[in-house]
Amino acid sequence: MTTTDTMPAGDDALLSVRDLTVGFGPGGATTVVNGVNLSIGAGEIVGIVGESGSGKSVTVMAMLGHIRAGGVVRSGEVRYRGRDVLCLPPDELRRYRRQTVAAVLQDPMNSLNPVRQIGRQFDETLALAGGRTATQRRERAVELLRLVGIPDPQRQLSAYPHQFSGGMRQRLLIALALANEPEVIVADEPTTALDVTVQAQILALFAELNRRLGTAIVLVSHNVGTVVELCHRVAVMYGGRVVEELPAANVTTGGSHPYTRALVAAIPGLRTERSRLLPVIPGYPPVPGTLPPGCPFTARCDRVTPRCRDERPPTVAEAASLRLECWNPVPAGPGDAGSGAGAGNEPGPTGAPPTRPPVTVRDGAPAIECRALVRHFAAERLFRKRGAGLVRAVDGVDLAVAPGEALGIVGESGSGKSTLARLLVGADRPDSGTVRWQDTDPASLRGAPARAARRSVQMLFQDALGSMDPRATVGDLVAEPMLVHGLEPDAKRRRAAVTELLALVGLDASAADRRPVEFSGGQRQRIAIARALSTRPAVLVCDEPMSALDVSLQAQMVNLFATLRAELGLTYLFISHDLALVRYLADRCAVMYLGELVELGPAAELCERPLHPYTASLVSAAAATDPQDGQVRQRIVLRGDPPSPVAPPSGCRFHTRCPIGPLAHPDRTVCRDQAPRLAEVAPGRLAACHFAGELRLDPGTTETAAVGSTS
Amino acid sequence: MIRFVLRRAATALLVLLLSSVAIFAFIRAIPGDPAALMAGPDASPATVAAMRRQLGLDQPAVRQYWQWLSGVLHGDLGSSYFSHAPVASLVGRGLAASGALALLALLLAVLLGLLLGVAGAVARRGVVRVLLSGINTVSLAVPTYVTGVVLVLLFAIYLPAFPAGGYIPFLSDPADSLDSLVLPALCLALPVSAVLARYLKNSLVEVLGQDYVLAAQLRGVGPARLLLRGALPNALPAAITVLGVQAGQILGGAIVVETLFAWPGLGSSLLQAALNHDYVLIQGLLLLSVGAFVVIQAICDLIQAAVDPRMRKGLT
Amino acid sequence: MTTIEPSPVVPATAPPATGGARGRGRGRGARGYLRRPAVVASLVILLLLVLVAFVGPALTGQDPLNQDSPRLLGPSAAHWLGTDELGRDLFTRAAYGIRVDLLVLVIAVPVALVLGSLLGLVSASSRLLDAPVQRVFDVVLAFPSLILGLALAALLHPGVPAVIVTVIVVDTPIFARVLRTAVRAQRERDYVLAERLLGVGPARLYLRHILPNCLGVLIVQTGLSASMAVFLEGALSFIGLGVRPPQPSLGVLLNASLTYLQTRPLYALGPIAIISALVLCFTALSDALQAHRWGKR
Amino acid sequence: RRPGTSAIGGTTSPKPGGTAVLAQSADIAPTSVLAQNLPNLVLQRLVWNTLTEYDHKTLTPKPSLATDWSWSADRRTLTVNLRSDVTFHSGRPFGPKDVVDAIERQASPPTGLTAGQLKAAAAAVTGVEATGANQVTIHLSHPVTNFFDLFEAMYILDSESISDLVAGTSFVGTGPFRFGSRSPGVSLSLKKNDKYWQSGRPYLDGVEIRVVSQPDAMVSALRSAQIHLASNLPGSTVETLRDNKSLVVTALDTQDACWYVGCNVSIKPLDNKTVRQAVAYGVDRQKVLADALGGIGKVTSIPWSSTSPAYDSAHAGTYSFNPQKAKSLLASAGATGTALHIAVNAGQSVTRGIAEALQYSLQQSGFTVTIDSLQDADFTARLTGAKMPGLWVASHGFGQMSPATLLTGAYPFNSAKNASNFVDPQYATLAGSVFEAASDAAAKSAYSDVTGYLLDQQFVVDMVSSSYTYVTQSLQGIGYTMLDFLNLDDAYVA
Ligand SMILES: Nc1ncnc2c1ncn2[C@@H]1O[C@H](COP(=O)(O)OP(=O)(O)OP(=O)(O)O)[C@@H](O)[C@H]1O
Ligand SMILES: Nc1ncnc2c1ncn2[C@@H]1O[C@H](COP(=O)(O)OP(=O)(O)OP(=O)(O)O)[C@@H](O)[C@H]1O
Ligand SMILES: [Mg+2]
Ligand SMILES: [Mg+2]
Repeated sequence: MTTTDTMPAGDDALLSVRDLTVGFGPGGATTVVNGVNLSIGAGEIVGIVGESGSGKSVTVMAMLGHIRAGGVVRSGEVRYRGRDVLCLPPDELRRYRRQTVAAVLQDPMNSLNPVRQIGRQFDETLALAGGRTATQRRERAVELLRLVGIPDPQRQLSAYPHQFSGGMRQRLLIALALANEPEVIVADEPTTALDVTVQAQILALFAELNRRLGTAIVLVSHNVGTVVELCHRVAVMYGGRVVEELPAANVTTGGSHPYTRALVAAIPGLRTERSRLLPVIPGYPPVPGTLPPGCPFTARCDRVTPRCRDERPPTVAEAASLRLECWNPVPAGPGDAGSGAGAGNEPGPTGAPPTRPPVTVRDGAPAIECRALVRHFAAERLFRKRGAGLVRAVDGVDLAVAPGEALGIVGESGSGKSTLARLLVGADRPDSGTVRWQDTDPASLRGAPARAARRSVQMLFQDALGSMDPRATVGDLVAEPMLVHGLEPDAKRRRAAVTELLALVGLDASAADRRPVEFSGGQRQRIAIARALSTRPAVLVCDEPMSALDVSLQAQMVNLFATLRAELGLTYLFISHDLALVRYLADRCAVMYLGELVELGPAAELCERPLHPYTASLVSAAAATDPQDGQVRQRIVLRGDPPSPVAPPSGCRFHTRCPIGPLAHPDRTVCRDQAPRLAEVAPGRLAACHFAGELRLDPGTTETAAVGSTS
Repeated sequence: MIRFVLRRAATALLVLLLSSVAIFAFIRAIPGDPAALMAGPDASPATVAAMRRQLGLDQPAVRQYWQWLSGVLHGDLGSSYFSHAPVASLVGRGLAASGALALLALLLAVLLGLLLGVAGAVARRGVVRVLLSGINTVSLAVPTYVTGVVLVLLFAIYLPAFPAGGYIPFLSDPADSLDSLVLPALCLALPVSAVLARYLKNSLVEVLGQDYVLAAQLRGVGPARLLLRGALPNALPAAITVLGVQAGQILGGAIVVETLFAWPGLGSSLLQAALNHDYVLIQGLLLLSVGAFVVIQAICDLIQAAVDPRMRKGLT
Repeated sequence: MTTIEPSPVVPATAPPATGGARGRGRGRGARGYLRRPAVVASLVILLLLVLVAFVGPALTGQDPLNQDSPRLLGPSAAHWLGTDELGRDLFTRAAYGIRVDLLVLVIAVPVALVLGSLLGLVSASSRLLDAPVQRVFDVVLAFPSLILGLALAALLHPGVPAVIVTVIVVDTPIFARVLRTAVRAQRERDYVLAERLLGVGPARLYLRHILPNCLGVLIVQTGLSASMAVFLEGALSFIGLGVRPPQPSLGVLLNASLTYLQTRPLYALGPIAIISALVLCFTALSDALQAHRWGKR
Repeated sequence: RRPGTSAIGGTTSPKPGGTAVLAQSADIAPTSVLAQNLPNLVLQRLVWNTLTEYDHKTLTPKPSLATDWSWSADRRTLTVNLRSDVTFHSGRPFGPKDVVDAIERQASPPTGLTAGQLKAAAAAVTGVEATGANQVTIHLSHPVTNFFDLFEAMYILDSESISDLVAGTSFVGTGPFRFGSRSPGVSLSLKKNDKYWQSGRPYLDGVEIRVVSQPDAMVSALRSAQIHLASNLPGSTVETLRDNKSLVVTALDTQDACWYVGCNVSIKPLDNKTVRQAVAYGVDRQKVLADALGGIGKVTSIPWSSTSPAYDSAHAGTYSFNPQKAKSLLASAGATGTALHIAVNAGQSVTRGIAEALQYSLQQSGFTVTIDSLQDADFTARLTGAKMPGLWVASHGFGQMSPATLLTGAYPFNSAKNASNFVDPQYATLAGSVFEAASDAAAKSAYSDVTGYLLDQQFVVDMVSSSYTYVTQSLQGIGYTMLDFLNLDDAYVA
């Protein structure tokens, strides 16, 4: 073990953060980034992982020369070509941002100007670099949209941000960052809202940029798998410090820091044991400003030594890691996933996480069901309606969820998952088709009965904060449904019930008096759950409830979902782009493509043996980033442009990208001419494919998978 | 769009009809007698009665209303009691004068409002902030009838750059016409610009804190562009609503300003007609004012929809 | 049903406040608001004005209606602001004028605020009532405020009550309209959908959730309405239909002073300064309240 | 100096050409050209002429369209010879028929025109006939003391264009200026009458009359030399202009504006003469004159101004401000502390000042007074309908000429029906004897009687005999008639 220099990458670094300390609050007293060192060499891809609030965003923002209002740089600098970016005069800073670095911000929903057409926003960015005529800029914009897989780019240039799905907006931001081919791209959670296939595509895009143009990339992510796949080097942040820095390849095999290990262990994979709860890191990340004098991870670490509490560990170079701050590192060795941290919150006698409580799917009328559901969006234009610009967001979906069942919905970004969820809970009205809740048609109800019926079907939003009145306290938010439905008319008992509910989702009673902004992302999501539960619902529809959470929070949430389901007999409809998560949580899984269901079947089986080629591509992508999956797998990267939802392809909608369709087998005209129906292919398994089950994903038989795919 | 215009036009007609009843009843509820006024203070009651008969004021109100309305429907707005000129021609002339004034005032108000609002939102230096809020406060606080007199004193008498009042039709002498517009338009614009600036500043401050502004900034977009193309369009809808509402107040302010500057516009005509109880003329003028307001509201809604695509839902 | 152990999710004893993108300002609540320098300054000025209004006359020992002094005197020890064209003490009249304008403000603006907010909410929440209410407002808003004031003054007899009613009639639709726009913007937000899905009824949704989130525009408009009320009072006095003479009001004083703007500019300065101070205070208070809500400097 | 008009200024020699711009606060009112009405004071003498015009000092009629005239011995027949060289603007020659028509119009106005204040004098005419190419003979039912007042007020209109006049689209007369164009409510422009019967006149090429309703605006326009003449500015405003070197303030020597407090005697306790006398003692005339009227005029207790044959300075000084006296009178009438309303015309800023001064002095005299601001139309309607809430402030004219004109034509004093609801046979008799007095001596004693009666009854409490004003900027040689009509025959722009 040797103590290393604070500047490990030496002076050949393109961009380096040195000893950066940033504080917020009056005088910057609350330290959130505490002496961070990080450097990016030219053409290097560096990943930053860590729990929520560990200072990742603040650090990468500083690389762009930006500190959010209220923040103070207490010491340190960000060096680029010998100059401190944080001290650049405004016009030089602007030049630096135009030519050198580009950023993808963390919040895709709000990072595009809502009143400007996408095309204009691209044009503006492209014009900043100069040297292109208006037509060239337009061509480049189209090219960029195509690059990130936005269907029908010509048309989309005149659309406004609100007309895009969450994942599409995220891709637009990425495209904007690529626009002027910067030297460095700083991407803060660029793939959180993306489904696995698109995510794979974006990662491939990054990789290609890096290869072709030597673009350096800083990738911040919760998703360890993604980081490992793409990056050369990974920095693990905790409590405002980089606690470990290691080559990407070493991350899954186990870092030396207990925190790194715990982080990796918390990720559900495609092979995770479904009968057990996920291992989680106990406790919470430290509150900024109250950092202990020693190692910040002390409170949650199972390898604590007496020094840990009082002395900051020195920065050393270890065998497996480039840089490490730990008094008692985990000895190098292959992934004993459970050994690093608490190996699960409450280690059972065997050291494995507790078993997951059993659940039963009940018989009877479906808790929620829809028939031939259709929702088309018209493009809103002021003066003319160009063409029949109908976006077929949901185009004839049949689905039934039995009481007590958990159904997962996965699918490409923009395939209509959110729209379907909104239709199912009655937030939006279908153009045709019906929704039934426990045999009643909510559309037929008005006024008070409708509100009463609502009680049984609740929704969790992707953006938990946005779904809560910013001015209300948590107590009010949770108590309100009980009040309006008359479930708990007595104020005192209502308060008691609120405390009980908060405890159920693992929150302290004192949380009731605070406002949602004062909580971390995971806590907000729990508040949202508590609120949904306070109506005593039968069905919970969750629209990507985890995508904004870091892995350890995600694991906690997943466990919560699993426990609540057993406890309350809830029916789940669980939308996610994380196949592994869906596999772990759901009984059955539905796959959507371009507004239609293409496959439906038991979750585990579906992941083992997908029937539809699209599902197969999803599974392959998920497997490729599965950090617990030791094998290197072939990944099916879909070819061709994603089709426009305005004019979906004829016949099978997937045929333009299908690895076993007319692209690979020109004789298969049936795919082009005839739309396959969702039919039972095997017992309990439905697929809408003329050649269902043909594409296999066994590790050995990569031959078939190679059709129309690259690695 | 076309459906929107048609629907708005239909409601506008309804509004006009209803407001014509309201205006008719309202105006006549005000105590006073135009006949007495016309006959003069030394007139005998008999003279006044004759005058009433001549003006048709001895008829039942419903009958008077019906006669007026049927006239209006046939395109005849009646004649002023006092000048005997057809209301339509008086309104037309007033419209020309007021239109010029209102347009320039609106332009000035928007420019000044934008300037002050934007400056207020981005000003960092304490001195600048104090100065801006000072200008804003004075524009808000000092009533038009004072600003008018002060402006005239300063720019027409001590520093004779502009005429003290009077209207010169644009066609008769464009340069002089513009000269004569400057002071009244400025006077009218100041309070409106102050209101606009306040709303604008408020929403701008909110918008400037949004992520998309930050995102653009991090792309290296310059401050001017960031403000004008990035933030401003998002802040405009609130300001446009206020401007639309202010449109009515512009007319109200115009009464004072036109009176102060001897400007023969709708405002001063309205005040004179109201004070004289020139019923037919008031009815015509107020009807026009309501009509103009309805149109302005529709235009505001359209502008809002043009600026913010999310507002387009209700339009089609 | 088995009771689950809370252990798997580890109860948060001290949940950290993370990701607070919106920093919190200095202290929350009324206390923090009252500590802002702008607020302190405004309140001090307002207090001074109120003091002048209620204690001032006692200090000078003058009667605002007494006409025994020589006319148009300049400021002196006996007459701090001089005398008017009828020989009345201007300081005392200004003090009484402040009372009148404060009375108008304190009654008319809150009434218009409440009434306008209710109507704005009704209009924004009910598709059925929206068009009628808005069209009625179109008519009222299209009426120049001065003409409304003139008519109301004639109907109710000129005086403070007529001024108050006029301010209410003029301001109510403005409040209603700005609120409606704000409400409609709020309605697009996710939390409204969430509340609705929870089964929250429209009354509760609008009053308890949307309205509090729209307070910003109402605050701004309240500041503006205060200045507009002063203007309207003066404009009505300008055409002789404001408060009942010989009662002083700031508008009356200002009007009377206009004749002497050249010969005795100091005459006008008093009322202008007072009105400006009033308006400045109200706008500063509303600005600070707005900033306070957003946790800014 | 030309007969019949009082000319002011004229220090430099006249210079022909130029257009004079005149401003007045309200639009001209064509329908009241038969009367003396405020908005037409500037207009009428420019377009039309009268038969005779009074000398301002002696009140003797001087020739205008009439060259000479003679009374019969019983003063019931008047023979008038007319000028033969006069044509209307239309080119039609002026003749006796036009005088016949004019007198008939005064007696019974055609539809659309309101009656003039001298209707009673015209009504006494039993016949008018053309007795020669340029002569008319007028027969009266009884002697009429104020007959030349009728001539002073009676503008000779063109009978052929009365309907145009009523519609305000064209004015045809014999005066120095012809109708040019009119924009109702805004302005009227007149052009020089090249065939004016006074040779070499007018000097001006044209006149523009503008409506500027705001006194402050008028002052600004005047000071920035946008207008040449501002008419009837409030006294307090005029007062501030006195020191201005470039402006000339002319207070008309006719003293035709007498400010008074009217009493509606149908409202208690104003039905009591003693209370009304208390009011007369309770008003501070000096203060009204100095503070509200800018010092223009003279305090008085009688309606007659100093040019009137009925004027008597002893009478004029009958009442002066005496709060003690007022209080004791009130006490004797048992009306101490009576609450009174005093109505003012909100449209006139002057009256507001007067009312405030009055309110204070009346309060000191034991009254409790509330001021009611009424809009113009309401005020006038209440005035002519005799429905005032108690006291009111207004001004009346016609004090400067024959008292009969005031008693028969000025509405506050009309013995048959007046704004005060004051009806008394004795008053009617007294007024009649003034009107019909056959000799100067008889007239003289009738004047004295009626003045004494008015001073005793005080249903009209006169306060200040004030004047209209013209404020001019580089306009020389303006004149005006005894009824205040502006005369620009000799005016020129310096
Ligand atoms: N504007 C701000 N005012 C106050 N505190 C802030 C501000 N921005 C960030 N912080 C605090 O700084 C700490 C680090 O924030 P940062 O956004 O860098 O976290 P992160 O690692 O990106 O987390 P996440 O994964 O949730 O995005 C957090 O505790 C956060 O509460
Ligand atoms: N308000 C709208 N107006 C027009 N088009 C819309 C609107 N909302 C959604 N769409 C379109 O409908 C399609 C489906 O959107 P949806 O949000 O349901 O996708 P999703 O499956 O949830 O995607 P993601 O995983 O990216 O969130 C997209 O093509 C989107 O552009
Ligand atoms: Mg972050
Ligand atoms: Mg979605």
